[in-house]
Amino acid sequence: MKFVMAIIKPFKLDEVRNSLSALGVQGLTVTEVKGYGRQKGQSEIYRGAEYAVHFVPKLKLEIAIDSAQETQVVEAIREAAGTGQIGDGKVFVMDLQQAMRIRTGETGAEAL
Amino acid sequence: MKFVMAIIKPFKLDEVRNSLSALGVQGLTVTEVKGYGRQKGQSEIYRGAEYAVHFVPKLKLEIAIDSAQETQVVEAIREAAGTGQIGDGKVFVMDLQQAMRIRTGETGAEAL
Amino acid sequence: MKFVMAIIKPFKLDEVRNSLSALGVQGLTVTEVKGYGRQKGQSEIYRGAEYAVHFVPKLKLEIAIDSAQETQVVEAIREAAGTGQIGDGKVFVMDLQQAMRIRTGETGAEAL
Amino acid sequence: MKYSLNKSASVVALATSLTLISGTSFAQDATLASVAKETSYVFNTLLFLIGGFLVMFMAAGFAMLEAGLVRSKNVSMQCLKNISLYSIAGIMYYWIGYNLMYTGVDGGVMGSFSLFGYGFDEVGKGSTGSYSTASDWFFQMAFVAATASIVSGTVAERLKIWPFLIFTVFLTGIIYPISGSWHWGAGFLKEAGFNDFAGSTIVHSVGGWAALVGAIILGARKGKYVDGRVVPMLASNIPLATLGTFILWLGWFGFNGASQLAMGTIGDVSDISRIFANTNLAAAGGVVATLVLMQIMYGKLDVTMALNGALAGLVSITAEPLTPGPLAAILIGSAGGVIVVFAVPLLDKLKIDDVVGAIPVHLFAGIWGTIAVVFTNSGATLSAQLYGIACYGVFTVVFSAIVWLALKYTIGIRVSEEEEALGLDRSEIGVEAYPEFTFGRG
Amino acid sequence: MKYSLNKSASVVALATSLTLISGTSFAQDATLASVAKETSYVFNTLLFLIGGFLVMFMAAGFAMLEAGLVRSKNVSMQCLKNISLYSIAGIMYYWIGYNLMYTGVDGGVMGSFSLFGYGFDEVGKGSTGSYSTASDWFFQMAFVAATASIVSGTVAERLKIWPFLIFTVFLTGIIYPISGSWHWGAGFLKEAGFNDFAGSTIVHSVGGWAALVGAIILGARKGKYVDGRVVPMLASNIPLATLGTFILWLGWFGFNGASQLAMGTIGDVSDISRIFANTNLAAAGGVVATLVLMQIMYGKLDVTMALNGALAGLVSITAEPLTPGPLAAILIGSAGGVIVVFAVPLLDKLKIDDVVGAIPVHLFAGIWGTIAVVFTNSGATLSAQLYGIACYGVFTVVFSAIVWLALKYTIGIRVSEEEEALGLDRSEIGVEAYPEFTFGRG
Amino acid sequence: MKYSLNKSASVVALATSLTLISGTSFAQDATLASVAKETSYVFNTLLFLIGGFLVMFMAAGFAMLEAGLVRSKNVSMQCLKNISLYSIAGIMYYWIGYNLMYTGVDGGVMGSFSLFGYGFDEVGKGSTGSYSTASDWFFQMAFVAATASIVSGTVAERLKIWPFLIFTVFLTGIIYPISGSWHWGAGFLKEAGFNDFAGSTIVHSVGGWAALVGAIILGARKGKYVDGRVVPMLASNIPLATLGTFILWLGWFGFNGASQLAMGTIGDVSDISRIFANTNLAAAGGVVATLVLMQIMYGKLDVTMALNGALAGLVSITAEPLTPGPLAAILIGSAGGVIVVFAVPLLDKLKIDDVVGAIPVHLFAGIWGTIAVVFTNSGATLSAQLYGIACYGVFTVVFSAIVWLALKYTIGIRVSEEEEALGLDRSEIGVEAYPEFTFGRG
Ligand SMILES: Nc1ncnc2c1ncn2[C@@H]1O[C@H](COP(=O)(O)OP(=O)(O)O)[C@@H](O)[C@H]1O
Ligand SMILES: Nc1ncnc2c1ncn2[C@@H]1O[C@H](COP(=O)(O)OP(=O)(O)O)[C@@H](O)[C@H]1O
Ligand SMILES: Nc1ncnc2c1ncn2[C@@H]1O[C@H](COP(=O)(O)OP(=O)(O)O)[C@@H](O)[C@H]1O
Repeated sequence: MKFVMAIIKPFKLDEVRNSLSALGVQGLTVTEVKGYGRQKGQSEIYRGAEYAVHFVPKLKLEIAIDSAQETQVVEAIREAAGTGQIGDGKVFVMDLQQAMRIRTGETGAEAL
Repeated sequence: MKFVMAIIKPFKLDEVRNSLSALGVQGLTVTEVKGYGRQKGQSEIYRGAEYAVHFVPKLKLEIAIDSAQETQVVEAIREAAGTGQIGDGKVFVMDLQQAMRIRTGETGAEAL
Repeated sequence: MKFVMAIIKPFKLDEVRNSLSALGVQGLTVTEVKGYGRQKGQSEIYRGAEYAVHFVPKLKLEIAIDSAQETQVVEAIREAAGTGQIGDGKVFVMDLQQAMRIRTGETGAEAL
Repeated sequence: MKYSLNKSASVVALATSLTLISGTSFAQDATLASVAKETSYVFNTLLFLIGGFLVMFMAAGFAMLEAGLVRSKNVSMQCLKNISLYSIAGIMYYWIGYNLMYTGVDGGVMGSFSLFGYGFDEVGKGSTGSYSTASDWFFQMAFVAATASIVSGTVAERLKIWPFLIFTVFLTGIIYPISGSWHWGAGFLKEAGFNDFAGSTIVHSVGGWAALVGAIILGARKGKYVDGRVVPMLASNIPLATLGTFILWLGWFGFNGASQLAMGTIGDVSDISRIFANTNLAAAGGVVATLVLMQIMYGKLDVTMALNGALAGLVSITAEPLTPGPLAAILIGSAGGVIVVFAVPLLDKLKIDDVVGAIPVHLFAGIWGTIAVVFTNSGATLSAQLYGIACYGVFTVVFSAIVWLALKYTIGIRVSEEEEALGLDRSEIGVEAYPEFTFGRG
Repeated sequence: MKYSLNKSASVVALATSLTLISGTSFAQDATLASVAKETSYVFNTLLFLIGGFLVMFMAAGFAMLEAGLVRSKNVSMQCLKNISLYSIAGIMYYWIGYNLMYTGVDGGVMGSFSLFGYGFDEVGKGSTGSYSTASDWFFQMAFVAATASIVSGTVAERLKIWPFLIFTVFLTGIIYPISGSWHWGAGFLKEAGFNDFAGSTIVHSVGGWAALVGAIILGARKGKYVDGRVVPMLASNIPLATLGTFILWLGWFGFNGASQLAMGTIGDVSDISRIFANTNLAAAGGVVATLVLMQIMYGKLDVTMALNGALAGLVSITAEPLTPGPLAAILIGSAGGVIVVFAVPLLDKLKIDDVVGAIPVHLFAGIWGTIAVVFTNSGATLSAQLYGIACYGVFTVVFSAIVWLALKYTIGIRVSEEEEALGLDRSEIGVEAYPEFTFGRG
Repeated sequence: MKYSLNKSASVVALATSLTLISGTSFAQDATLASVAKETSYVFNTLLFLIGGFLVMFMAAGFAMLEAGLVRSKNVSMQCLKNISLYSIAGIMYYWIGYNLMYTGVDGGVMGSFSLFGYGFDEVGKGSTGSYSTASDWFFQMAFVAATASIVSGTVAERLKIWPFLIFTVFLTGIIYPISGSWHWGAGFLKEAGFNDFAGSTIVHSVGGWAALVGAIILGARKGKYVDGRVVPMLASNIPLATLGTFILWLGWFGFNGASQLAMGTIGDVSDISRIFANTNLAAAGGVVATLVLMQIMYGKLDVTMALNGALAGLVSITAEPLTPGPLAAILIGSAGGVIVVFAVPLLDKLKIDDVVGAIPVHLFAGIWGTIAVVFTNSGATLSAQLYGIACYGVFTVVFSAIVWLALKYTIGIRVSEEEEALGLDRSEIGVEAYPEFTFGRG
């Protein structure tokens, strides 16, 4: 199995979720994060003092999938999350050795 | 070493933490997340408009352990976090190549 | 490629970010977490009742890097995040199989 | 009034009686009369001052209500809009508004236009009337601001700051004063027999109409209505909205009570007391009505609807808080609550995006309250009420449409889609309301 | 009172004197007397109106205090309960309460029962008494609501909404009015020489008793007491609780001050001034006492205790805010603060789960304040005070136990464990208070 | 005053006239005079009571403003400091302050020193003066607290709680009362012709000077100024800060209006009305000035600056809210807004870390307002104003420097670096303000 991690722009969440469920992905986990990268936050002024915003709000999606789905899933995320603008985010894929559904104790692909 | 990631119901945190320390697990890291899965959020009404809640509050636990402990740990989580209800969550296991304690620079299992 | 995960004390964020960019790290993702470990939270009193704080606020940094950079990066984090005090945190390293930049579709090291 | 008559009557009685026995009647009369006059002058002025600071505080109520009902990324903007509009209202109403509304209307359609033409009584000397000029100005000024606050809530989360402030200039300096003159300035609607004691129409409907026009011209928030579905955009801070509602409720005692305009006699102060009690009961009726109705219709209560219900009850009783008995007050207010429960989803069906529910509360309940006058006030006629409602509606809709459209086609009124998604706090004013509570969110 | 006597005395003096020289004495007397009477009527009524809106605003204070002290998942519920109870209190007190409390008690145990029997003075005419009927009703009504607010705080985070509202109906429509009639309605406790100037017992203890009984019947929140340990459930919003406390402090000037019931003479208005000063000093004493004691006992300050200390100081002085000197007022209030510091943990030991500390603040400090009357008011006797405290305690405990139990065994009063864990905002009303600040939490 | 003369004049007229025809003149005179005197006594006292509760509520305003402008990890501390300082101020001002300020100053530099020496009028009897002693005390007490609130905002986020409370004891018990006596206590500055109607200097500058000295001795927050750059530390809760500002604005009507000190005549109540209107217009001017200036200078608005602008406008008009015409009031207030926009960054350049902007608002605008008196009040001279400003500045700087330094070198005033990083809520009082909103943050 694979563990896919995607960093996306927050307002893209619903689109990504929809296209993933279209692929039959049954579940995923979302975390609010702040991202540092090429996309710099606009520089702000607060009470007359200018300051640079280094971190930009992002959402991190974590999706455990069957290895077979890897390319489809990565591709689906790219399409749904892409705006062509800097700061669209990344997709990372790691190897997932084991998965278990707590409720049933099922393991492997059935657990996803 | 192994990197265990568990998605659980928020109110189960203390039980899980206790049974893990019982196994000698020295540390873990908790993140608030929102989960999408078979368990759907109840549909709510706000100012007369109905809407579906897709995401359910969950906690994500990350635990770096010695490979030897894997089965115990996974089992302990399953027991402590399980309610038999849909939405109990998942346990994912990945391979952990390296670990280091920042304070001392110790690496490997000593760092955990 | 490698996926480096560091748990650090919150007020160390800027120092770590600076020394990483000094190494040419182009991006990273930060998550607010709560940590359980050797460092226990001080015990507090609320309305006359004492209670132990089990979890301590931490930040989790996730950095995808080229394998070549691993030692430098880990070392840089250790130096920047270390205070010598208990609770400084950990660095974990996992194998990263694939990375993609959503905006461009670039994969591998170019995506980082 | 009756009572002051009685009083002067007795003074006269005294005068005459004394005349019979001495040449001192004048001094005598003068003394008693002056004591009585001075006392009632102080009471009347004090009424305006107390009423004025209570209504002024409503600006805080609107600010909190709106800040609580918008999403966190637009909260700073809502705070800024509210403190700015209150400030602009005060300056505009001094600059031209008060004169337009109150000087030399005599049955016409507007008062005299003169910049800074309005002056207060000289230091140490009061007015020759029965209250201080400045106290009246202060009280009336606080009403203008309320009108503008109503607008800011409806058009929240997508309207740029400067166009809003410019609209506020026109609303508080021209639209409200001119239309206000028709009734309170003793203009043609006064002569037509229109009745609006404290402003269900003059203040609340006018604000509501301006808000409605703004909402239509501006369009709904992005993502609010997607393929026929209404996507709720949740209030970010319920206790803040609750606080705002309570503050408005408090301020309403000044709003309605001090609209009696005199407190120097047993009759006046007792009428003010009736108004206080009725105002409170109407709001209570509005709340209870929404509770019951929400339970019946949806099987669940909704705190934001209960808050709107309280305000709708208050708006409903505002056109006539004096003549209803307690039970009538409860019923009039309850009807306001019912209006809210039905009107909020209705507006969504029409894709009119009213962020805080100001249109049901201020416009619809305001119309209802103005009509309801005829049930308890024998002096009011349905025709005159409808005529008045229509005049205010047409004028405000036309005039504010002109201003909104002029702004739209010149400097533009709406932020870009990205800015809207990012939130007005960061795109327009660069200060997030809760930078630490919304870690990781735009 | 003394002063009004003096005044009418002098009026009489004048009358007589004039009688000697003319037939105009009647007119003369009537005139002067009427000016004086009218003036004091306006002052008295104004006192009720100002006091009334200040006490009304306490509803916002309770709402903010409770919303700030509960966990975020129960905040919307607390807001909804507070605005609903205030509304219900007003309607019930009009519907049956006021009559039960004030009409035809004459030394008995309750007034007359009549639906909607209570009417205000006719429009334009005041009452024949020394103040407007409606102003008195408005002021008294605001007190009832306070009693219900006390209960809502203690039983927060686990009580269903409808049973609470039904309990409120009984508390505000029957329990409070009947017991209130015993003293303020000139019932048997008045005759027994019981003294409670502004309601340490009549308002605060009654609310506290009802809360205590509710807390016991309802049981503690799940997870509050685990194997002998007290698990703190932290306040979600400290500034909100602080705001609530300040608002209550403000409202208390109306609560105690306007309980003088008259402002038309030098004596009355000066007494009101004493009351204002004493009320403020007692609250200050309560705060300082908790600060010092917390530092000594725990080596750390606790803002929630300081807030409770302020309120306990206010409750303590409420039974007799007039007769104490400033120093006595500080001491009486400080004792209230001391009570809080010891009583809060004590209740936890007894596993009585009082979410906001309302029982120490309103019940215990209320009893203390009622007893403390004897130190400064020579007219009060310890026996009469204890007798009164006991009567109110027994009646309220029995009556509210009946209502709570009746509700428990019919529609049920407590939410399910899951619902409690999920939070009442989502389980009972479906609107989270801070949907964006508590990402990922129930 | 003019008016009360007129009145007594007419009373005398009556007396004489009646003397001609009967022996009843005394009774007659006494009666009319007593009615008139009693009425104005009640009005004057009522003014102090209303003004007093409005100014008292400013304590809540400061608490919310500061709680909103600090970072969330220091919010509980700010709440605790504010409710504590208000309590201490009341007790200290009763204990020694009032006497130091108002009794037996006669042209000197301080009043009499006597513990608990201050007593209120006996129960039932008023004072022999023209208002109740306790009402005056209550009103004056509320001013003292404002002075201390100013300090707490500037030195937030790094000052320990106990040193702050001890400083408050000195500020409210000694520094403010002594310096206050120079002008309001009829001390030497009164004789020197210094004019400060409601306290731009006596209250606001004094608080501002004490804050400035504190900020310098304490040093900036860690990380605020790094290698020449100013690192913004964002306000944690903008609506709370906005609410605080509105509450202060409301309270200011009592602050300035009741400083007229009398309401019993047409002249006095009309002057109070002028003051209300001017106070509101000055605040409005302050807001609008900051809006325009921020847009011009930074191309972006900043809500926190607009809030400071409102307060600066209020402080600016406080030294003379009566004599300016409306336009002058707007301009005086606007200048206050301008001061804020320039002074806030200036202080940062000087590395003086004023967390809430209290120094620009209260000190700088306070000085400006005191000077501006000469533009509209012919009785004031620039020399006398500057002399007064200097006296207050020197005294407050020296005296508070002594206290701050004494505290610094004894118990210490600043928390450790770690504690500062962790936040004062957890390090000093162990209660987080928003434990659930800042998951994972210190
Ligand atoms: N090397 C990295 N490791 C972890 N996260 C990264 C890395 N590089 C970028 N990110 C995440 O991806 C987000 C977008 O990256 P950025 O460089 O801003 O734009 P783009 O993805 O278009 O190149 C960043 O905000 C950060 O959260
Ligand atoms: N494929 C997946 N990848 C990542 N997280 C998942 C995945 N499937 C489920 N989850 C997480 O586990 C939680 C519980 O899963 P769910 O399907 O709702 O119930 P159950 O675990 O009983 O099947 C989800 O809310 C989500 O956070
Ligand atoms: N085995 C582990 N798995 C995951 N996270 C851990 C583990 N051990 C510690 N941590 C994280 O590292 C943080 C610091 O660890 P701690 O034991 O408190 O101090 P130190 O790192 O100095 O030994 C913890 O708060 C926790 O977030």
